[in-house]
Formats: sequence, C-alpha cells, structure tokens
Amino acid sequence: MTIELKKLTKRFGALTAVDSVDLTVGDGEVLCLLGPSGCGKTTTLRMVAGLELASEGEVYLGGKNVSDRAARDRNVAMSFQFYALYPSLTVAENLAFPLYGEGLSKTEIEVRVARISDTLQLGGILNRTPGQLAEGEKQRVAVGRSIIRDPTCFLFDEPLSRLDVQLREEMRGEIKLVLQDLSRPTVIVTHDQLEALTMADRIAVMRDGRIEQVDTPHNVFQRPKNLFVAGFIGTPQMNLLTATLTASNGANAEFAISGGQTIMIDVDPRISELSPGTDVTLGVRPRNLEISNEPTPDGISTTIDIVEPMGAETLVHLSDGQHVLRLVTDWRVPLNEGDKVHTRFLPGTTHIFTADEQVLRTP
Amino acid sequence: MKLRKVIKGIIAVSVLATGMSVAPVLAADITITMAAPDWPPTRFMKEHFDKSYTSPAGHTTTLDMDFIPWPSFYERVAASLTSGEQKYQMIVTDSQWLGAFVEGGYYMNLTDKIAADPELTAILQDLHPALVSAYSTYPHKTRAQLEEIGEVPAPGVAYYGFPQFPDTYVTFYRQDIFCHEGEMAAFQNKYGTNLPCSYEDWQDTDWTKWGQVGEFFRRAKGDLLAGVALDDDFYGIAYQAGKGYDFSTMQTNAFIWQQGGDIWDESKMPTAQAEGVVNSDVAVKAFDEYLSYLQYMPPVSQTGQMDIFVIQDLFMQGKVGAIIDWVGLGEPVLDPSASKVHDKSAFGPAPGSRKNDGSIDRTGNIGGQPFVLTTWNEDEVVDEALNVVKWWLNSETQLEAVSNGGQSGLMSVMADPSYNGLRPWNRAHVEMIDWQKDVWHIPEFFELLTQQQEEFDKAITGQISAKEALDAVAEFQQELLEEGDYIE
Amino acid sequence: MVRKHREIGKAGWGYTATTSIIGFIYFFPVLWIILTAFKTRTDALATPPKLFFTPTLDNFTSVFYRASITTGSSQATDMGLYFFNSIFIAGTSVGLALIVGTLAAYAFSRFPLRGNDTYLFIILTTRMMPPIVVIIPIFLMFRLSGLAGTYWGIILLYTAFNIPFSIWLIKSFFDELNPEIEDAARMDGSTEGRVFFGFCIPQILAGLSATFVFGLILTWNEFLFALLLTGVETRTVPVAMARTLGGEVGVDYGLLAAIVTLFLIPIFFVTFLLQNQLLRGVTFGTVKK
Amino acid sequence: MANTAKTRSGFGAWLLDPKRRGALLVAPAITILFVMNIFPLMWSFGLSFFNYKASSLKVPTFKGFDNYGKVLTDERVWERFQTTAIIVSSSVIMQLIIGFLMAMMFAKVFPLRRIVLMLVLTPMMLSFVSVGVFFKLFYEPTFGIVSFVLNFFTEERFVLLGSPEGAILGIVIADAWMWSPFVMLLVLAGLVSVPKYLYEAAEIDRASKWRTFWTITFPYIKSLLLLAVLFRTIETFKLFDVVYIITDGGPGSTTETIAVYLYRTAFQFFKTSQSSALAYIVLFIVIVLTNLYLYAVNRREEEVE
Repeated sequence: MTIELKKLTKRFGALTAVDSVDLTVGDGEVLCLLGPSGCGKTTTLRMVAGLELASEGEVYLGGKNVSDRAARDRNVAMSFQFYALYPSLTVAENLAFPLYGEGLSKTEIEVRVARISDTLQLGGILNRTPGQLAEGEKQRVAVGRSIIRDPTCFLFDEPLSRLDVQLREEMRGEIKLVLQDLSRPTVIVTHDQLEALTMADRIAVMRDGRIEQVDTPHNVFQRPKNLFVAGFIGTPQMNLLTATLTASNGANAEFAISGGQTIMIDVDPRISELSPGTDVTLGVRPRNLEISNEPTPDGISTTIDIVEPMGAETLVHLSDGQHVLRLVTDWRVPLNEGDKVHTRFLPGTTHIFTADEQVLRTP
Repeated sequence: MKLRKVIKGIIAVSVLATGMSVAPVLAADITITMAAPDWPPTRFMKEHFDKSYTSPAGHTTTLDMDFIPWPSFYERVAASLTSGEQKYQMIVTDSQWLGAFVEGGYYMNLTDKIAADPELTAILQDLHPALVSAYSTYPHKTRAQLEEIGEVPAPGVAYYGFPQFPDTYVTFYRQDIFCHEGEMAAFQNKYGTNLPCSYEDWQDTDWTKWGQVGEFFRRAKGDLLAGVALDDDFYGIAYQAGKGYDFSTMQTNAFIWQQGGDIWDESKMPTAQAEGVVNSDVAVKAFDEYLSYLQYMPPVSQTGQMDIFVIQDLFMQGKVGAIIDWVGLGEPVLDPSASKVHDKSAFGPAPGSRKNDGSIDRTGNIGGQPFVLTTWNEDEVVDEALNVVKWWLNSETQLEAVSNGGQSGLMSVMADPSYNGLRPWNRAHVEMIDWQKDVWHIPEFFELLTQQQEEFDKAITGQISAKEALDAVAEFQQELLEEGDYIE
Repeated sequence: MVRKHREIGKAGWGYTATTSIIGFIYFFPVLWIILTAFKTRTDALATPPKLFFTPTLDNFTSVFYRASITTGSSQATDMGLYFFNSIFIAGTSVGLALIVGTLAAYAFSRFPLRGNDTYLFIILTTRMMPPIVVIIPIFLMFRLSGLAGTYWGIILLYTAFNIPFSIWLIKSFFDELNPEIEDAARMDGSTEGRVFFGFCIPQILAGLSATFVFGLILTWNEFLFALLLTGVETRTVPVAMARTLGGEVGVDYGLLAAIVTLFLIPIFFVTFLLQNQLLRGVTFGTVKK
Repeated sequence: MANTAKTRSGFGAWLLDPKRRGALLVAPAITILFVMNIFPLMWSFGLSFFNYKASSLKVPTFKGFDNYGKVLTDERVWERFQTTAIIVSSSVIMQLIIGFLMAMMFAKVFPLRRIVLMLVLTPMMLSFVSVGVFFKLFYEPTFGIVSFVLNFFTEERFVLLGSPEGAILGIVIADAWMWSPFVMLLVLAGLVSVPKYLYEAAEIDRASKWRTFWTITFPYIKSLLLLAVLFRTIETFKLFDVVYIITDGGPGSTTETIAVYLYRTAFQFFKTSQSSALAYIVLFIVIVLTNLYLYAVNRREEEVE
C-alpha cells in the first residue's frame, strides 16, 4: 500500500491553495506535512481523503487512481482536528461507528472495540459520551476510531493541536507507538515542527501550496534545502545574516557582513562557484555559535541584548548593530546584558544561501 | 371622557345671542364620539355633519366618528361597552344587539326625552312603524302591538334607537336577460307564465316562479344566454344561505312568516313557546321550500358559505340572473369599476308566498342599523346628541342622504315625489319596508342565532333534513328560554 | 482536466433549479395576492382566474386615499400613520422582548435557580392562554392605568407576549455555548459584563436574529389586541386592513391585496437582511473562527 | 468573580451579590409578564368561579366549580375539543413534515439560496386574515383557482368546503402552508449548527445517509424540533381567524374549534365566567400536552446518558 500524489493542484476560485504537489508515501511510512497555517497542507490531506476533489493532478492509493472517487469509496481513515466525535454516541459506539458499514457481526465489532480500547486504555470511559471526556481522552478516542478499521491509509489532521503541552508530549509518544504497528502509509498534518520531527519518518515542508523539501527529520534540520526550510525548522530559529562574499579559498571564505564586520569561516566547498562580490545569506543555528572573549577571524563582535535562562541552557539575544543573533549556550557561562562579547561561528556549521534562496551545498 | 368645557365668550353675549330671557345657556365645546362601522352611510353622516350641522344650543360640536371596520365592529363595541371603557356617546348598532346592551346598562332609554320634546315626538311619529318596532323598542314590541296602542310614543313602551340606515332586501335582476324576447318567449312556452321583466312583473312574482327562473336560467358553459354563448356556467337565482352571522336566518324567517309559521315571538312573553312553534309543520314546510331552491343556485350554495356578499359578487360578475340582497349592497352593483352588470341591473320587490286570495305575502326580516345614545353622559351632552338626532332625521338631511346612497325611514321623505327617482331601488325599498318584521332582541340573541345558523347550515349542506334542523333549534331554544325565564 | 468542485453541503445550479421550482409553487399563493393588488375587482374575480391582465395602480391609490361620499374628492385615509404605527410598535416591542428575554435566558442558562424548569414552564404557559379570555381584564386594566390607546400600552402588551418565546429560544442557543470559554475569560480577569457582551452575545447573534425575526412575524400581524387596545392615533395596519373585508361589498380583494403587499415589504426586508445571521452556523461559526 | 460588588455597601451590594445575579437578570422579564399576562390571567381565573355575565347588571355571585361542571358536561364542548384535536394534530404533523423536508432542502448551500429561501418564508409574514380570505377565495367553486385547476379533471364543479372532511382539509392546508416555514426555520437553525466536520467524519467512516442522519443530524435538531412542535401546538390550539373566515365553523359545527367556540361564548353569548372556565380547561389540556412532550424528550435524553 502506498499513497502517490501526482501534480496535485487545488484552486479555490483565483486562489491556488495547493500547487502541483508530487509526493509518495510508502507502506508503513509516516509522513508529516509541515508548514505555517494557510500553506495548503490540510487541503492536501483532504484531497487524499477525498473530502475535496483535486482541481488537477491525481491521487493514487495502493496503486489505484482514486482521484474521482468520493471519500467513502477510498477506504481511508482520518482523524480530525476537532476529533469529530459523534456527540450523541458513547465512546464505544463512536469506536464502533466505522465498522457498521463493513458488514461485521455484532460480536466481531465488540471484539475489535475491546482490542482498540485495550491498546489506547479506553476501558474506563467506554460508556461515556464525548461531552463528558477530557481533551486527552477525546484525542485517544479519535485516534482509536481512525485505526479500528483496516484502511488503505491513515490521515491525521493536527492531531495534537488542542492539547496542552504536557499532554501533547505524552500523546506524541503514544501515537508514535500506535503508528509503528500500522503497516499502512500515514500522513500527519501539523504546524508544530517538534511533532513532525519526533513522529515522522519523513517530513514534507510546505509553503504557499508548494512542497519546499521532503526529507527525513534529520536532513530537514541539518540540511535545509532553502532559506524557508532553514528558517522554519528548528527552535530557536536559525540566525540569518545578509553578507557579501569578498574572497574564497576552497572551503574557507571571507564575507563582509552587512553592517561592516567581516568574518572568515569554513563553509561548503561549492563556495568556489561564486565570484567575490556576490550577495549571500549566511545561516547558522543558535547552538552553533559560541561566545569568546577574544576577537577571532571566524567571529564578530556583538552586544548582549537579552539573556533568557532556559534551564540547562541559556538563550542569548545578541546584536551586531545590524542583525539580531540568537545564541544558545551552557547555563554556566556568565553573561550580563549590555556586555560586549565576541561571537564565533563554529567551523563547518554555516549554511550559504544564494540570492535565489537556495542552499549552496555539496550533495 | 371626551367632554371639554370651555367657556366661550361672555355670558351676556350668549344671552344676547339666544335672544331669550330664559336661563343663560353656556356655549361649550362638545365632542360626541360615535362608534360607527366604516362604510358609506356613516361616512356620509360624518361628512355631511361637518358641512351642515350647527348646534341649536350654540355649542361648538364635533362629531368624532370612530370608524371601525364592519367585520370587527361588533367586537370593538362589545369590548368597549362590557369593559366599561365609556368611550362612546353614540353608537351605531344592529337592532338585535339592543337587548344585550340595554340589559347591560349601556344604551340609554330615550322614552322620557322623546315624550318631553315635541320635535322628537314628531320624528317618532313620522318614522315608519316597522322601523320603530325593530330599531327602537325594548322589550320588543311588534308593529301590530304598537299600532294597537295607537299613541306615539306609546305609553309603557321603552324607546332606544333611531334609524341610521334602514335596510330591506329586494330583488336585483338582470334586465338584459329577463327582458330578452327570446328568453321571455321560451319561458312562457315552458312554464305557461311570463318571465318577470318589469317592476310590475316582479310585484307578481312568488317563490314558485322564483324556482322556475332558477331552473330556466341554469345554463352550462357554452350554452346560449340571451343569444350569447356563455364562457362559464350560469345560474338563475341566489339568495343568502351562509353560516356566518345571520346569513341564512334573515331569508328563512321570510319563508316561515309568509307561510303563516313563526319564530319564538318575544313580544308574547312569557306565553310564547319555541317547541311546537319553531318546528311546526308549517315552519318545516317553509324551510324545506327555502332549501329546495338551493339546487338552482351557484355551487357555493353547497358549502354554506353563500352569504350576502358572495351572492352580490356572483351577481356583479355576471354569474347569476337574479339575487335577493340588501339595498345597502346595491350601490357597488351600479359601479362600472366593480360590476360587469352595472348597466344591465334593475331592482324589484323580493318574491313572496302567494296566499289563497292570490295576493303575495312578502313579509321579510329587516336589516340596517339604528343608532343609540349611551348612559354615562352629562345632560349637556345628551341634549346635544339629541340635537344631532334631530338634525339627522330632518327631511333635508334625509333627502341628501338618500341621494348619496342612503335610505330614509321617515314616511314624509319616502312620500316625497322625488324619492323613488333618487336611487333605482327606492321604489322596491318603500314597498318592502311595509313588510318588515324583526328577529329577537333579547340578550341571548346571539346564542339563539348561532345555534340556529349552525343547524340551518347542516340542512343547507345536506347533512340533516329541514325537520331535524328545526327540531334541534326548537329544543335548544325551549331549554335556553325556559332557563332564562322567558318562557313560563 | 478540470474536476467539479464538490464539497459536503454544497450544491450547484441544478439544485437551485429544483429548489426554485418547489419554492415557486410554495410562493404561488403569495404571488397571487400580489398580482391581485394590481387587478380591478372584475379581474380579481375573473373566471377562469387571470394570470395575465392589464395592471392597475388604483388599489394602491385607494390604500392612501378614498373618495368622499358627498363631493367625490379624495381624502387621505391615514394609512401612512398606521404603517408607521405598525413598524414602531412591532419593532419596539420585539426589541424590548429581545433585550429582556436575553437577560433572562442567560440567567436561566448560566445561573439556574432551584426549580429552574418550573419557572421556565410557567413562563411558557402564559403564552398558551387563548387571548380572548384575558381581553376583558386587560381592557379594564388599560382603562384604569390610562394605557388604552397609547403606544406604551400596546408595546408593553406585545413585549409580554414575545417574552416567553424569546426566553425559550435564546436559552436554547445559550445552552449550546461552551461555558468553559466564559470561565476562561473570567479567570483572565474579564468582568461579568465583558463576558456577557464580549463573549456570549457575539456568539449567539444568529440566535438573536432568529428570535427577532420570529417575534416580529408573530407581532406584525396581531389583530385582536390591536383592534381593542389601540386608539385612532395608534391603530395598526392589520386593524385598518379589516375595512376591506366587508361593508358595502364583500372582500375588496384588490385593496386588501394592495395593503397586504405593502405591509409585506418592511418585514420581508428585515427578514432578508437578517437572513445571513439567521443561517450562519451557530456552533460551527464559534469553533472554527 | 464579581469582586467589585463586595467593595460596595448597602442595597447596591445586596442587589449585586452574585447569589442574586440570576434573579436580577430575570426580574425585568418576570415583571412585564406578571403585569401584562399573569395578573389578567388570575383575574379571569377568579371570574371563572362566579356567574358573571357582561350583558347583565346583576351582581355576580360565587358559584364554585359550577362553571367547570357545566362546561365539562356540555356535549357541544366535547365535540369542539375533538374537532380541535383533529385540526391541531393534522396541521402540526403536516407542518413538521413540510417544514422538515424544506429545512433539509435548504441545509445545503447553493446559488441564490437566500432568494429561494425568501420565497418559502413569506407565507408566515402574512396576516391570518389575509390568508383566510384568499384561501377561501381559492376554494370558492366559481371564482377559485383550486376549483379551476381541478375542474380539468372533474366534470362537476369542485366544492371543497361542502363536506366536513373537505372543510377540515381546507383549514389545515391554509394553516400548514402558513406555518411550515416557521418549523423549517427552527429546524434549519439546528441543521446549520451541526459542525461540518462531523459529516466529513461520517463520510470517511462510510456511514449510510440514514445512519448519518440519526447519529449526527437528529441530535442537533432535536431540541429545536421540540420547540417547534411545542409552539405550533400551542398556537394552533388558538387557531381562530383562519377558521372563522374560511368556514365559520361549518358545515354545521364540524370545523368549529375550541377557540372559535370560546370566542362565541365570551363575546357573543357574554357568558364571561363560563368562558373563563372553558379557557382554563383549554389551558390545562395544553399544559398536559406540553408536559408530555417535555417528558418524552427528557426520557430520551436519559436513555442516551
């Protein structure tokens, strides 16, 4: 079983919500659609489910073209953002609901409901109605209802968005565990990168209806394909500095950072493809910056604006007069707001983005 | 209380103005609020009042007519009176409401006022006795009883109302078809008698001929009528047979009285009976005859909804040859914008029952409305209201009213040589008024009427026979009247 | 290849065609009344009934002017005043009932008293009484208090008649709301007033619109009390309308239809304007936005 | 909660105590209702124990339950109750069916929906009087459009109001036509309140239309449907003008509803006290009916829980 999307496009009037998306989700694979709100991720999911029909392009489920079929004829399972539990039914009835259409016997339905309630620990609340449940319980019921059947694929729309932080962490693990047992392609829509990074086998980052990058969570984080992905993935956000290449020698290059300072750092060897004078954007993650007391060539001088202790680490907001830089350091490093410090870019951690916002990197 | 007193001018001036040395009269602003149904006869009264009335007492008098839609008139008046609103000084009323509102203490007894005022006495003497009986007396006295006493006002009789619009029913007919030579010949041929064409012909028309007319002019769509092919079914005759208000009783009473039967006669209290009178064989026969002509009438007659307005509409739209309806509904028939037969209509007396001597008995049930005074007014207002009565029943005003579509109850006005020519139905109206009697006036009038209308309606819609209907009516009336001590 | 945009709960022009036909059939009697307003009496009673005819505006003229009996000149009928009265009286009383009813409904929904349902039921029963029975006492009361014939009298009476329905309907909308949101707002330091006006009211606007429209419809055509409790200056259109029902002729169909047609316009307009609110998803609208 | 109240003192503080908040909010409604409705109701309740007649100057005397006895033993009253029951039940059922079907029809969003909906809503904006008058005209055998249309199929002139059944049908059609939109609007308000994602979930769960309706749609419209039935029953019980105009209770008394009879008793027969007694019996019946509805609904809800 696989999900294949070919040139999938959705237009609402003049607005193109999803623009020619190509995507494949393999059997047993968990793919997260990640992006800011309004990027078309939910619409993409709904097109897979059949709740929206594509304006152009095709959806293949298990190799079959289902583009023109209604949702009920696609045999998909989906969990909704607001859980969509049927308010008049008990939890047990909610769980059993998708089975009514399958022509199963009453005992068979009971067996399946029991199995799911065991898996998700719903035993104690089977006779309650949704109105009497806590948010986390609702979530588990919604998940339970979507996995009770054996569909061609599983779809989750913002499964954890309504939970508080603690519950979210708990459920994340729980869902991941459940998903591992399902040998079906799964698509999860989320705007929360932590959710995507922890649960997904692969992440598809979307912006304005287009997929910007599809890759493993590690690669999406470590090897962002372009400026958008680099900026979107990772907390605190990657520092982005506009600069001009002044000279390069192999992987070693010198940049004039707008604002006046220069820096000499080790970057990807493809920097040699650029001629001096080219405008670039330098990207470096907060954890790849280091405070040093002495000026170094691979650093710039900065002022400490704000110090935010985060427990084990401390987030420091720095300014070079032109850019705001975020730096994460060990909590033990003594820092005072207003201090003038030197900030080093750790070697080999700086990403170069050219004027077309694409990364300059050896594949 | 609408009365506002303002001293107008100096007393001396007013004394001078009256030119008399009697007790000085204060000229005042007097407003007389009058409950009136909203229709031309009352609209005329108001308009003409504003134009022509001057108070003989020197007051500045306003006639504030509260025009109330006809269909809601009774409710508004009843609610106002019974709740003690005391809003009206004068009220236009159906004659049958007299009992309820006199007994309730709302309508003023005018007997002493009339006796003390020669002008009012003269008016009462000039009013047609049938109208005085119907519109003014309570407890009810028949015309015969009044005439037996002879004196006017009759001692021992209480008087309340004066005619605002005295109404009778007459025959409305289509001159173009009743005077069509071909039709006349065919009718003569078929029934051996003439088709009534002229007024005199109608004077000689009895119910038998009425039925023949109905049968004769029953034509289907496509048939010829007076030489023209019909585009719709046509019917010869129609009279009221409706469930609402008194829309069958007014006609059935005519049949019953003419054939010598009677309704419960309240003027013969407490010996008059209902049981055995109301459902006497004569009455049953008369009611049966009333029902027998329905078969010639338009299909609405099967529903019990054929009221005085429905037959008027059927006539105006050219669906029926002759109807018996109130004179008060005659004006629109002549109006080209409402009536297709405005130039083809003529009027005659209503048919009646032929007696053994060959004459025709046209006894009918009176329509129209008197107006009355209420009981809660100051003397000054009462006197002024009586001045308004005198103004209204003055022959000049009455003739003006008649030429504007009203009717007069004054014999002197009816005898005026110009009277018959003023409106086309006046001759028939004068002839009919002599035949009028009235239905009950006791406070239980509405209960009697409603139950009777209901039973009549069952007979009209074919659910029960004439006998069953009258038996039920008699039983109900006997019980109700005994309970109310009207029957010993 | 372009696929048709298909979504649950949406339909296209084909559906419009079907519903239009059904709607039109349902509307036909109203259409007939409106057509009658443009007919002469003869056309109104024509056989077979006329769908096509030469329209006349005479009936509309007659709504506002009548011919004098004596001179034939035209006189105003005061119908303009009656239209104003109807709009003013119905609008004010329904508005009042809405305000008073909303407060009460909020209380019944959020701060239930002991025996809450009983109170609600008693309120409802006041609406069950056939009005004819209370007319005499009300009439008397109006006379004693001087309310008879005044705007305030009839407005208060109509308000009272609209309150039960308003409370019941609005309460059912309050009940649908999630009180947790209000509690959250309270914890954030909002005053009761802000909770009520800032959170609850905006969410039940649809319900309030519905209540307003229903109340207006039930009040707009009230006849009996208007007949008995309004004076010449405060008379409403339904009472004035009755003059077309009989007198010298039977029903004046054209004139009645003309008044009905004119009288339909304001309430039709209000309903049309409030329709969006009326039909906006109640729960859905609150969760999704 | 409303801590500000505690800083005030005296009557204001007492009044604004959160404990009294409910009562305070209800007070204006109750005051108006009491003055305009409950007081006159009690008045006429008192009258129902006397023998007061508005057309008589006699001082009324106390009669206890005599009037109630008289009314309850009156065959005419029972006959009218039966008529009312038939008219109310057929009309309310018809309104429910038509209103419900139309609500389903308008639950979808489609082009020009606002306009088409207005077509259907208009009947209830008309006055009873005009509906009565024009339906009577429609049924009129000579001038009416109904008989005109039906005469294509029948030889005879079509006469609807000539039989008791026809007359009842005529009234029910007029009343149901007028008030089905009311039911529709209430049901529609319920329908649009159903979250769309529930339907989508049912679509995903491959539920049949039937099951979708009973599981999702019905629970959302249930309470509004009940409200519709309640109000329509109460209102139809008072049905007056339409009957009065179309048949005036005829043929005979076969369509005379209790409201028409009550009108006659109170306003034409002036049996003021007796009519009050009858009215209270009507009120009692309506209360019992209403309670039955509410009971039925509450039991359903308990079953679910």
